[in-house]
Amino acid sequence: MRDVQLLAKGFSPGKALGLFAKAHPDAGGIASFVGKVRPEADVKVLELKAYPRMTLPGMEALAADVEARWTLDGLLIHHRHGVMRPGAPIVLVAAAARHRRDVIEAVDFAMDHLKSASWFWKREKRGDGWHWIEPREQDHADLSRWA
Amino acid sequence: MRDVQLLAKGFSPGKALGLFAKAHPDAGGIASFVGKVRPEADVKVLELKAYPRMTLPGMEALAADVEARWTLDGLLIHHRHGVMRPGAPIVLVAAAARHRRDVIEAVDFAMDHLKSASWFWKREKRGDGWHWIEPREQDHADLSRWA
Amino acid sequence: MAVAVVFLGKLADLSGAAEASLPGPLDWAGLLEALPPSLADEVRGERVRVALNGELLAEKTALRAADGSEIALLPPVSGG
Amino acid sequence: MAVAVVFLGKLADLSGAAEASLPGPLDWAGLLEALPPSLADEVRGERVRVALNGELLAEKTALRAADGSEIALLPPVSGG
Repeated sequence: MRDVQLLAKGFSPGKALGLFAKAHPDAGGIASFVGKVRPEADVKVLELKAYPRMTLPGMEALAADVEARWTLDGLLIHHRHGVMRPGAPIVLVAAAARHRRDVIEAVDFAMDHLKSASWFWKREKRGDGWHWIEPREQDHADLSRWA
Repeated sequence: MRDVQLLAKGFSPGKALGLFAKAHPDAGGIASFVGKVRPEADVKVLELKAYPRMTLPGMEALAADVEARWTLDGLLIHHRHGVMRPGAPIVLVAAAARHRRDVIEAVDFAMDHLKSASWFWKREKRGDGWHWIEPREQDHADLSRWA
Repeated sequence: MAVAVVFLGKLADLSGAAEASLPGPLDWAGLLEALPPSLADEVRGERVRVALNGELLAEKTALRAADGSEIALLPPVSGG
Repeated sequence: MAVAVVFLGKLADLSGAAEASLPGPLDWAGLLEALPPSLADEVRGERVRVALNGELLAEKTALRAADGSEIALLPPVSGG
């Protein structure tokens, strides 16, 4: 089962993960990653802009790529866009499968691609206004591990 | 915060993970793995024997090793022993930290070591009685990745 | 009918709006001419990619946008 | 007082019990003598490790178990 969602509003990763686990009672292993807005000294809110017409199809294509590389029973990718406060969940990725290594690697791969090769633009509101965030070198290095 | 438990009774990974997330509101990322008894055609129950006097200190030592290798805000390792039915949770590992790669690698490392280098002995009850499970070659291969 | 132009990321700041409507049909030269000079310079840069109706163009200068279509101007993504 | 011997994994099947109590003090030769021959053969094998009071012995033949101590006989683990 594939569950890919681009969300405009806040969501509960724990609830989504619970439903995902319930939907895959026969999977021997479930791996997950939850990413949240990190509380940083001067950051009031974070905004992720998406272009849903490309962002969502891009997430679907990523999911298809993950499913082609690993044998999974289920894959979930939920990603927020819009304005978020520190502590708010941004992304939940979960994979269910028979084998442990498949699910951990699938989540790792999906996160690396979401962080550096998906259609999101990020800006932060600090004391002195909005600032666009440039791509991080580390994210590109993470992505190149899979090439 | 380190939370290492050797559990004699059934537990809810979702509940434990929810409490772990609540305890680390400032972590940017939380990775987790849940391993359950896989439903297999002829397996009625699985038994994991522990020697708590060594099994629990071994789990604590593993947690300390993980914390030394990665910068984490929190680490959780819960592992069952005793008799379990198909579908029952065996293990939950979760890590919380500022950085995504730290938490995913920490969970990956902890699982590889729990699966092949921890003090558990496993047997299955099939139609024709109990059978002890020998170590899997794949588990040793997984472990050697970290050497 | 017209051509919708969607400005993503910081291009929206440079254009002063998230979207614009331009008379169609529109090719690459026509698009650059219709944009404010500073924005056109940015869009010309190799880091900005272009999509037509949700499909990324391999060669943005080959843009041919018919009436009713949507152009997206995509600066480097900063990640999810 | 006595020495407790804990049989882990399939060694418990071979011994017919999860634990035994043997008169102490006990060394390696004394332990092997006190076990049924088939179990002693297994325990002698290089795959079986020995712990004293929860501490793994680097060299199991150096076992010296005082009265009141606990010996654990550990076959290869099969993983969690």
